[in-house]
Amino acid sequence: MSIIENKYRDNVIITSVDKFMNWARLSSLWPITFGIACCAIEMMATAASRYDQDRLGIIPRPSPRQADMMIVAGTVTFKMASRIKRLYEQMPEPKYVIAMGCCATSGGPYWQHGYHVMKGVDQVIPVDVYVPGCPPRPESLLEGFIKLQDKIRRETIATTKAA
Amino acid sequence: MDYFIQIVTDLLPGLDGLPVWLVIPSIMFMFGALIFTGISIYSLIILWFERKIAAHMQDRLGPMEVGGWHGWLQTVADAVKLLLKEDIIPAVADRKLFKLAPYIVFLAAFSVFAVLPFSDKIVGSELNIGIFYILAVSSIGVVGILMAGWASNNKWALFGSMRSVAQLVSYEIPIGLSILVVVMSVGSLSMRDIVMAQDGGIFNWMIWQNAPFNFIAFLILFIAGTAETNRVPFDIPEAESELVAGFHVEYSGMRFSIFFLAEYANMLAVGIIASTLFLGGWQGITGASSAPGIGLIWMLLKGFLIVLVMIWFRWTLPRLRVDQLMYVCWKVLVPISFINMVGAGIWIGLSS
Amino acid sequence: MESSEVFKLIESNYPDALKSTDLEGTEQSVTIDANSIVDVCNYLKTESELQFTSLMCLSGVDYEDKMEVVYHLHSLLHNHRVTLKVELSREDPKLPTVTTVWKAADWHEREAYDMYGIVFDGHPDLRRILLPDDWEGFPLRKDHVVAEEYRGWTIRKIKDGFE
Amino acid sequence: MPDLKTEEMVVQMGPQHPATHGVLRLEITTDGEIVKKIDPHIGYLHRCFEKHCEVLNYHQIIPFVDRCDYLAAMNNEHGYVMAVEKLLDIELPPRVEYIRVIMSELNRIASHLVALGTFGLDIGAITPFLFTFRDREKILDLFEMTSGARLLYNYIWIGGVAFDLPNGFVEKCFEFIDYFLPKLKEYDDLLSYNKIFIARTAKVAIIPPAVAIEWGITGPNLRASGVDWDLRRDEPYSIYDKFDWDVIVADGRVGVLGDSWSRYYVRVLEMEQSANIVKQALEGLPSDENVKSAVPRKVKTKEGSVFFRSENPRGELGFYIISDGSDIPHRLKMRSPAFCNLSAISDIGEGLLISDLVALLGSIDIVLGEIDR
Repeated sequence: MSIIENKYRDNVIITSVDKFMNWARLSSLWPITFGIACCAIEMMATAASRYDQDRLGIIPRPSPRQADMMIVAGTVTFKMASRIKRLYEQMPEPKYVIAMGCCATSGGPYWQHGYHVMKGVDQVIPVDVYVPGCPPRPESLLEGFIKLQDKIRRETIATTKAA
Repeated sequence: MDYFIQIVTDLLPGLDGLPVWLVIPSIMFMFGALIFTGISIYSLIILWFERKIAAHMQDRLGPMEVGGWHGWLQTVADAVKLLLKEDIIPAVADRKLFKLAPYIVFLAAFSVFAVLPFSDKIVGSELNIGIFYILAVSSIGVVGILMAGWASNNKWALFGSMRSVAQLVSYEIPIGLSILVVVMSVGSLSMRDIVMAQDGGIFNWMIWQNAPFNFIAFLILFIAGTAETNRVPFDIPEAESELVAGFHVEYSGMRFSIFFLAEYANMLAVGIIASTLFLGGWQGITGASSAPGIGLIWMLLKGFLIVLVMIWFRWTLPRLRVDQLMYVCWKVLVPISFINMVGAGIWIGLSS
Repeated sequence: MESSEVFKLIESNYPDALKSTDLEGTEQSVTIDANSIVDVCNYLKTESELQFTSLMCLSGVDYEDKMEVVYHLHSLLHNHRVTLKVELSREDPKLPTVTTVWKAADWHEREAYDMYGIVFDGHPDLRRILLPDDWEGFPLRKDHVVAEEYRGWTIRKIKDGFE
Repeated sequence: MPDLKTEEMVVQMGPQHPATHGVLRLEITTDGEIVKKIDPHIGYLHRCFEKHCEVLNYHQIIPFVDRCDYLAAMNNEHGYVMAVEKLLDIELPPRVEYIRVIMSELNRIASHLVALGTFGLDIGAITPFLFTFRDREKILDLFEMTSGARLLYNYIWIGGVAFDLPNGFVEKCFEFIDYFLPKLKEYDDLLSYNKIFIARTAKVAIIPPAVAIEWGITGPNLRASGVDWDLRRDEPYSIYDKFDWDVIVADGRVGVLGDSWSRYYVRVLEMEQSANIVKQALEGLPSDENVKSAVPRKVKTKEGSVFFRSENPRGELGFYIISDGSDIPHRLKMRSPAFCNLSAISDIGEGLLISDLVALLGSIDIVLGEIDR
């Protein structure tokens, strides 16, 4: 993670700092403009007027360097997998991944006979939130954002036992 | 500056005992810090404003959740988040240049504010060649952008910075020529003199003088100013759909936010310069007010108004192509502003 | 012009090229010898009363005992269409390219190569188009067996405990 | 400077690039900003559609057909289903035909709206994108009413449709058309006749008719080059011959024939015609009939093959089905329009500026799902 993680024990100041930092992170999740397949259209619909993800402070950025999360919106093929990994590696910490749709979650309808379809993007990059659906409705994606925000809310910079 | 020094010394009487060489720089530093804070706060406000305006133009609501009322803390959250992000320097980048570039860009944008007269009294430095200083200092930003593009070692960034340099260098010429029109009619390079020459209400503003030459000069300054700040329809250095993010494609976190800050500072600078030169500066519609602070409010109001028009452009217009951009500058704006300047000169010569 | 009339024209002009005609089935077609396909296509395209200027579709087909390449031609001017077939051996499917006749054949032929391994002699750039360059096998062949993994990623089944 | 050394630069555009509309990669060799050579790489979304067709039965293929061209799922279903019906010799109830045409044409409008919006986005205009999506949502509402899905419907079945039109659909559809037609004026004002937009797209990336035919370019892109050809009129399928409408052919009114602007504007005018067809179909809609009366329980095709084309929003969508008499196709080849349209890009794109290449790519309106299948 970034600069100050895992250096301090848990205490009152740390929890307040946590709260503030997490608030900033969860309030401004910028996804990378990156649609792969059908779900990308619903992702665009989420950004458009009716669903308006900007309400939650989510605006797409074209460059991975300036993005906080990646919405894997569509079927991940083997040809694409290494590119997705590379894009993920280009993003700065802390970074989050939403696997949008069944294809990105598990291969979806292409699970059985799709010889060129990766059965779940979690084989290449770690996923934070899975949004089911084929394709998920924009409401589902918004719910996915809210779930991700809940997850970020529980983060802490304090030393964890594992570290 | 003198006014500011006086205020500070009044507030802190203990300063009298200290040597002058210590007091003056520290007060200067305080003024600089004040301007920096001001620009930061302004950027946060205007960014939120831009997102709201854009959203309402597009039949949506824009930020609504963060901070409660209409998402007013949205940009604060964005800024804090950007500061907390990992700072990536690509392995193949030229590290020194890569680190230095955003600061140069910001420095250029920031230095301009030193001579901008926010009101009768509030001005960093009353240079007698103020407008000339602005032209000179603001071109330093080009170097920063070129450095950013080159040091990133990314082809899109290089494209972006090349475009940007061509654009910024070209558009300084129509800006210079249209500023000259004002300088000719006032007969001074000092910002203060220029504002004072527009004393006495809206009809004495520079934009209405020397009909129609000053008005044309204002339009040219505004168009070229939009180009200087890389805003749509002249945002080809960033050109989201062509060059991904242009010269700052490899920048993340804080360094990216500095570029952002510089862009919005530049916008405000253009707004304030245009309103100083043409729209009466700190003077209100009915003329200057003697009450303190009123001048500042007028100035910011006018500056914001121009920034808002730029925002309006951004969300309405498509962007030009790189060759068309150069065409607009060299074959349209430069000739017109040149003829305009000569015409204004003759007009002033005849009418004096 | 009806397909049968076109077949007659081909037969009279290229008696050696024509191997068989099928007028009975759901779709009338003619089978051409692999070596003369370019000549026949050139003739069909340039002959003023035929003018098959557009290649609608070029598909590879695998029967268990033979391979086939099917050309669907269409004339915008006369609004008529014709189906040509070329039979190939499964062991060494090889035929001359028609990219010299229609540029549109370029990607179609690459696709047929990618999926069936049909080699088009004289194609300017015959390499895989849909699958990655280092992919093994031709997936649409009937006897194709999907490999276990590609570059270390499992293709068929995913995740331990999944079955 | 006679001995100044210059080098050509190879730029990778994509697979993640805002202008490539998905996961297309263009390997561009540039001299400064001028494109010298384009090498398109596709297949990043190859989802093995044709393999699935060889293991699934005819009914089960429909959802996969949806996912090929996800912007025009109804049109794809319609094309596929008609191809299968040709193998089956099914007599359809007239109401089914009317419903199918209404759905296809509404989907054509929806697809063109996305094309226009994203094209605007490529040129740098952000607001038109949101406007077109706003109006597209209204069509999706209609689809949701009938099929329950927003994007991939699985609505048109072999021999019928999945559900009859719900109560109130006809009124809502009329309402939509009354709402939509004036909006076209809004797009014209905001984008089509914007001076900068015209400067960016007119006389840019011209596709002459001969080149278009040579590369197999079809649909609005072909009509933008001035070729008067529309399958709905020239090879009438379904009940398109019952309606009174015009085939839109570009006239190069602000630039020349076959430029990016023509390709854009053909779509704007086509939406008007589609709305026109929908209106007529709604007026002529036969009253209640069982829309599933002709749906076969088990698809038993005759042995043989069929090649059937229909007019997709992107061009001619062809299905080549070889049947061996079982309920699973022996081979199904999809002739996807965008595949052929995109293949021409290396020919047309040479010598353009990078910005013009973006305009070209946006104006031919590709959907990677059906290119890679």
